[in-house]
Amino acid sequence: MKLIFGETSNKLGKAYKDIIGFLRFFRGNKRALFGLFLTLLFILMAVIGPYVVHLDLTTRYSERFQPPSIKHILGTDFVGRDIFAQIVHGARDVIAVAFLAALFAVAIGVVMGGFAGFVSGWVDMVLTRIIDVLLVIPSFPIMMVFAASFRVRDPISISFILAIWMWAGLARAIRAQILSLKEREFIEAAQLLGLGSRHIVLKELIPNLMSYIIVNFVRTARGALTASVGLMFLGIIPYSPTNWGVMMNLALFQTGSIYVPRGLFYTLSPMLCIILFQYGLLCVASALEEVFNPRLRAYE
Amino acid sequence: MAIPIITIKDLVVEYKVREGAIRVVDDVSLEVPKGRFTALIGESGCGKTTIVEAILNTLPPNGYIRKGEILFNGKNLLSLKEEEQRRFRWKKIATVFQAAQNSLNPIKVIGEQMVETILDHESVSKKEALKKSSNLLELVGLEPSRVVNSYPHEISGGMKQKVIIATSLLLDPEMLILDEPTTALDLITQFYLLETLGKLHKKLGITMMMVTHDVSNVARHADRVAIMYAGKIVEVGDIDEIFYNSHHPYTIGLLNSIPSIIGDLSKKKPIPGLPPSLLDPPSGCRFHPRCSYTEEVCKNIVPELKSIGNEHLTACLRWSDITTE
Amino acid sequence: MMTSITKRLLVSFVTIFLALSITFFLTRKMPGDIFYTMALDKMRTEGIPFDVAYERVMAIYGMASGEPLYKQYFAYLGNTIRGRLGTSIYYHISVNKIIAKAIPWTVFVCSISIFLGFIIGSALGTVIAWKRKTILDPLASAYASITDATPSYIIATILLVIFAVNLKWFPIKGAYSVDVTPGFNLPFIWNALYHATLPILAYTIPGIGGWILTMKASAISVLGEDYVSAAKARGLKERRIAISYVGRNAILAPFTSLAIVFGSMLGGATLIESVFAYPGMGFFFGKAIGLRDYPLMQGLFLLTIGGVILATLLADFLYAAIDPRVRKGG
Amino acid sequence: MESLVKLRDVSVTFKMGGLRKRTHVHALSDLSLCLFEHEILAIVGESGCGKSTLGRVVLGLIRPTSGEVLYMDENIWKMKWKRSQRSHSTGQIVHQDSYAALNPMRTVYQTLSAPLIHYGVKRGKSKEEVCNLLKFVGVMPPGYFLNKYPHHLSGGQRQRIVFARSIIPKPKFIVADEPVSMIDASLRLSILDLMMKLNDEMSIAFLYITHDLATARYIARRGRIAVIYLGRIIEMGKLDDVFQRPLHPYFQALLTAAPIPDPRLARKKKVLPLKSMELPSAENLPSGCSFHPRCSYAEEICTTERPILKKESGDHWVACHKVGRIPSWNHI
Repeated sequence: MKLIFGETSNKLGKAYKDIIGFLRFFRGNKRALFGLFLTLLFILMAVIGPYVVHLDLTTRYSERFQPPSIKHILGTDFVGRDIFAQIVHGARDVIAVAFLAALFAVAIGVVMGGFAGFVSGWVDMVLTRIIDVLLVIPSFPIMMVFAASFRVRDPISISFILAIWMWAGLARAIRAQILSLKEREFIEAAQLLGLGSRHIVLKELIPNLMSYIIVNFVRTARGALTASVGLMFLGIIPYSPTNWGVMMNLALFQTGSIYVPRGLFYTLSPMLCIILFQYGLLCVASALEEVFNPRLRAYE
Repeated sequence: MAIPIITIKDLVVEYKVREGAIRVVDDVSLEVPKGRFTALIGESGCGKTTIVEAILNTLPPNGYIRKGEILFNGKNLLSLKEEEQRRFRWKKIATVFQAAQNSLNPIKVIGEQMVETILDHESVSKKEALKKSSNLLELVGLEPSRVVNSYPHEISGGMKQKVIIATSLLLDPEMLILDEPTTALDLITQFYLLETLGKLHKKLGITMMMVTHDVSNVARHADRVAIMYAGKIVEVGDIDEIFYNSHHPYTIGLLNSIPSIIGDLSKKKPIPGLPPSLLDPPSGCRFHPRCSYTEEVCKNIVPELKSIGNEHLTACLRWSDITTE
Repeated sequence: MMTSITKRLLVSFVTIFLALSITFFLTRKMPGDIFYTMALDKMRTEGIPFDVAYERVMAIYGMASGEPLYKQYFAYLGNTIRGRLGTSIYYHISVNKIIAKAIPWTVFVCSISIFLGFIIGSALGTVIAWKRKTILDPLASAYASITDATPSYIIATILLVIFAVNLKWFPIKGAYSVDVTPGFNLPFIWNALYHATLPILAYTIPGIGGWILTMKASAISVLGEDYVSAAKARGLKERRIAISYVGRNAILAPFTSLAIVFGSMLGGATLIESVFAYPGMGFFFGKAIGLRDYPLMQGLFLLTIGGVILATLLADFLYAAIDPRVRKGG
Repeated sequence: MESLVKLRDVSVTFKMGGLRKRTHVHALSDLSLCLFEHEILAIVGESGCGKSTLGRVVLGLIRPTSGEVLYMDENIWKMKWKRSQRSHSTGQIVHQDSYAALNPMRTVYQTLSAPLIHYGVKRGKSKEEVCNLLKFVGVMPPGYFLNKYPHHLSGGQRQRIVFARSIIPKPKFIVADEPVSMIDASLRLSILDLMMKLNDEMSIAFLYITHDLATARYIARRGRIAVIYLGRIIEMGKLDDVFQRPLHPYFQALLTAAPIPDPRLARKKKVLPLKSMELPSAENLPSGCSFHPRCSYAEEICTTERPILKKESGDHWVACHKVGRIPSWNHI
């Protein structure tokens, strides 16, 4: 009993140490800290924002294109609705799609790539061929086709559509990683010790891939964000009026808000949000890469 | 004793790392005699390569010289300006590196790389430069016609190493520094390479300094040896002195731990313990935790490298009690 | 030598074939049939029953409605092999013609942007890697990460809002004005460049950032190579080391990805061309999908997929051509 | 003596798929060898001679292109049960690079406890057992090292951990592929001593693969040596016999070229009986005796007929047409 307890506390201790080390790294890195702050800010906005900020979609034509004020922090749009409320409510869909799509894509990519790399033989050949074919099809147009075909209305199906065209690159990379890991001598030693595939996959391979997967998760989320907003922007998926991409579509193609100087806030607000959130994710991703790079950790 | 070509005085080199400063070379003084073949021997991480980098001013970005001076023919190298520094390199001292296998540009033919080395230092015509390159390739035993127009990947490792040696002689340098020149080479290639170097030393009278971890490699050609341990020079002397009349327990232990293809094996034994971390070196004599002669004083007093006659210097408080068998 | 090339070509053809098949079935599964709308129109204008109108519309476009999907598929394959891409449903002209008109614009804009971006970006990247401690490094890194964080279509929109709408320096849409005659004459080329400026900028601005990062990383890894420190030890002149040791080796990898970037650009131009209403392939791609114009869609897919594959092949041979290790090695 | 592993006429050919041409590399050719229980057999050769491939064939990690690999007189490539079940009780491997041989993400305790538990140690006792094991291989004090990661350890310590891991299944033999070439000179002997201790106390046979004649002589002083040239054994026998009286010109050349840590001996005149320092490519082996293009004594027969490995005296085997007719090697 004592020993079991000792072991768990060891594990807790290790986790604690890892987290502290992680935070210490962020503290010393201003850019990473800023990125983390931005990312958390937007996630917070997406999660609790809609409960705090009331969204009123009634048209008040007389109040159109008002400049920012206390009542309307970012002013009003072409039919007099509050822009800030739209941004806050739009954040949820945009961020949910980005993270779900990344989740799906990474899950499919890791399973497919891992399978191809670990099993090898004809399974590998077939999977690699599929991946190659997917990679030559231009992804954005095919996403447009998909989005237009399935009349998507909810974040989950959009994320799924994006994920279907985003996993291939990751799968190829994971396969390559596994193939190179398999060549490593500690895997050979584990095989000779007869520790079995379960041990090799769970205890030897996955821990060595984890950092790679996490970094790629953030990367894929960024790609999904760009792609999903792009689809909205082109007006292919008209699924929610407050989505940032739809706001941009309305501003640019539908209402001519960009031609009205007072409409600038409506045009720029969603774009600025996307840039800031993307920048936050970018900083977090590069910080993670540094944290996980064993060469940088060697001196610990 | 011969005139020194290089004199190192009280050299301290540090590396900045996360934990602070590591003193990789700690208060080292050394004379490299002109016209002779000196070997600097030490295990990995003892600071021997750092000394070479300090001489050539090629320390990595986090390394710096804290103190001391390095004289080349009496001239302080540390005060050279950048352009002087560049002109000095290869013209006065040429180097054959540890990882010489990769020290040729993979996308240029060998002749071009040799020629441009001459052209960047001397105002001669391309034709003359090429002629000189061919002559030197021949001198080290290569067929110039075969090598000059080859890319580095097209010739074998041993040939590449010979090309590097030929390249090192292009500007008739006064001195050649060889940093582990035979690492990763096969036994037979290694033998021929060392023979080539030994012949060049005899024929051209060029000063050689070979840095290595392997005592066996220098036994045939070197005539003077410096032994380094944990950032300090512990013993210097002519080769037979060091091998047969050493007065330092580390030297003796090191020689005893090298197996050989002939002779008695039963006396061979490893040095107990591990080399110390330079982040936190032992007090007093750095070898004391592994030394079988350790007394209380060894823990407190840092032994100085002092002459014990016969151009033999040793850094051991108890040197008079210690002899090779 | 021959066998590996033929093998590569074979694999490429199989890949094109598979990719085309996938896109064929996907596009045919799209709901929102354009024929339905057209038939409704015909019914109203000609006063005929809907079924008859539908049949006639289908007949006009050579798509007998009764024909099963697989027959359409084989017909499509057959036509494609013969180079006939069909007739656009919306524009009523052959897809070949539309593509032939659209390609030059996309290639024009993309090639200028890629070369501008590559030359500026890789030069900056090398300089930053070579001279570590200058103000240029943080500036260029900040520039690169901000442009990386900004999706290209947002850059395009911002450029449009600032330079076309507000400052009115550049036109808002189109590839050339109506008052110039297309052809090889100076006013036309000048006009085309004038129209292309903003699209080119929209590609080049993030492109430079990307190449800076790629080239910087590549050059830093080359700087760590032994042959660079050996060159320094040989006392070679700084300029020589920077250009023919670091630069030439560092550019190998990025240079070959140039072709691949070009290939993928053909497929990714939709958003930017739509923002500027620039009549290139991406613009028509967006239109075709929005209007469910299958023949046009298929034609454009064929072209971009072919482009990507061709670019990849080109990249391999390019690599073999510029790197002696690949050229002569096994 | 019982034979543990027997190779019969084993050949291994690798297909190398270049971008432009396909080549066949002959790593091993018709090689026969026997590893006996409890012995130390040193395999010596230059890089690229196939010695590492030999080690992997012996372990059953590479399937020979032709020939048989027998464990206790049973062909392993015809056995029914899975390799994982087969190998644990027989052979283990120790690599040259101890850093690559250990999972960088796992601590010393994790690395050692997993196989211990797999081989029947109770979870509760694993810590104690790991400590015992560390003590046995000379990593002291064990408690201090349990939670260290590989990058915290020195090369010698890591190599000891690798040996600790390899003895957990109580193997009959260990293939040690250049285990000390990355270890500091003053510590090399301690690792070799550890191997000899494992040989003595646990009766583990060793196949010691190296290019370093001196360490081979040190560890196999009571054992045997086999010299490999381009995938073939050219000389084999009791270590002392072979070192005292080398018969093959190639091995004579190797012995002459080997550096000696004794200046007076090292300075003696040395001439290698070689015509060329270049090793022929394993893709295109010379006809007849594959050493003939470099051999100073080669004659007509050497270029046409391949010499077979013949017993010269006692347990001393050589593959050379001119044995006895070339000068005997003079021990400096």
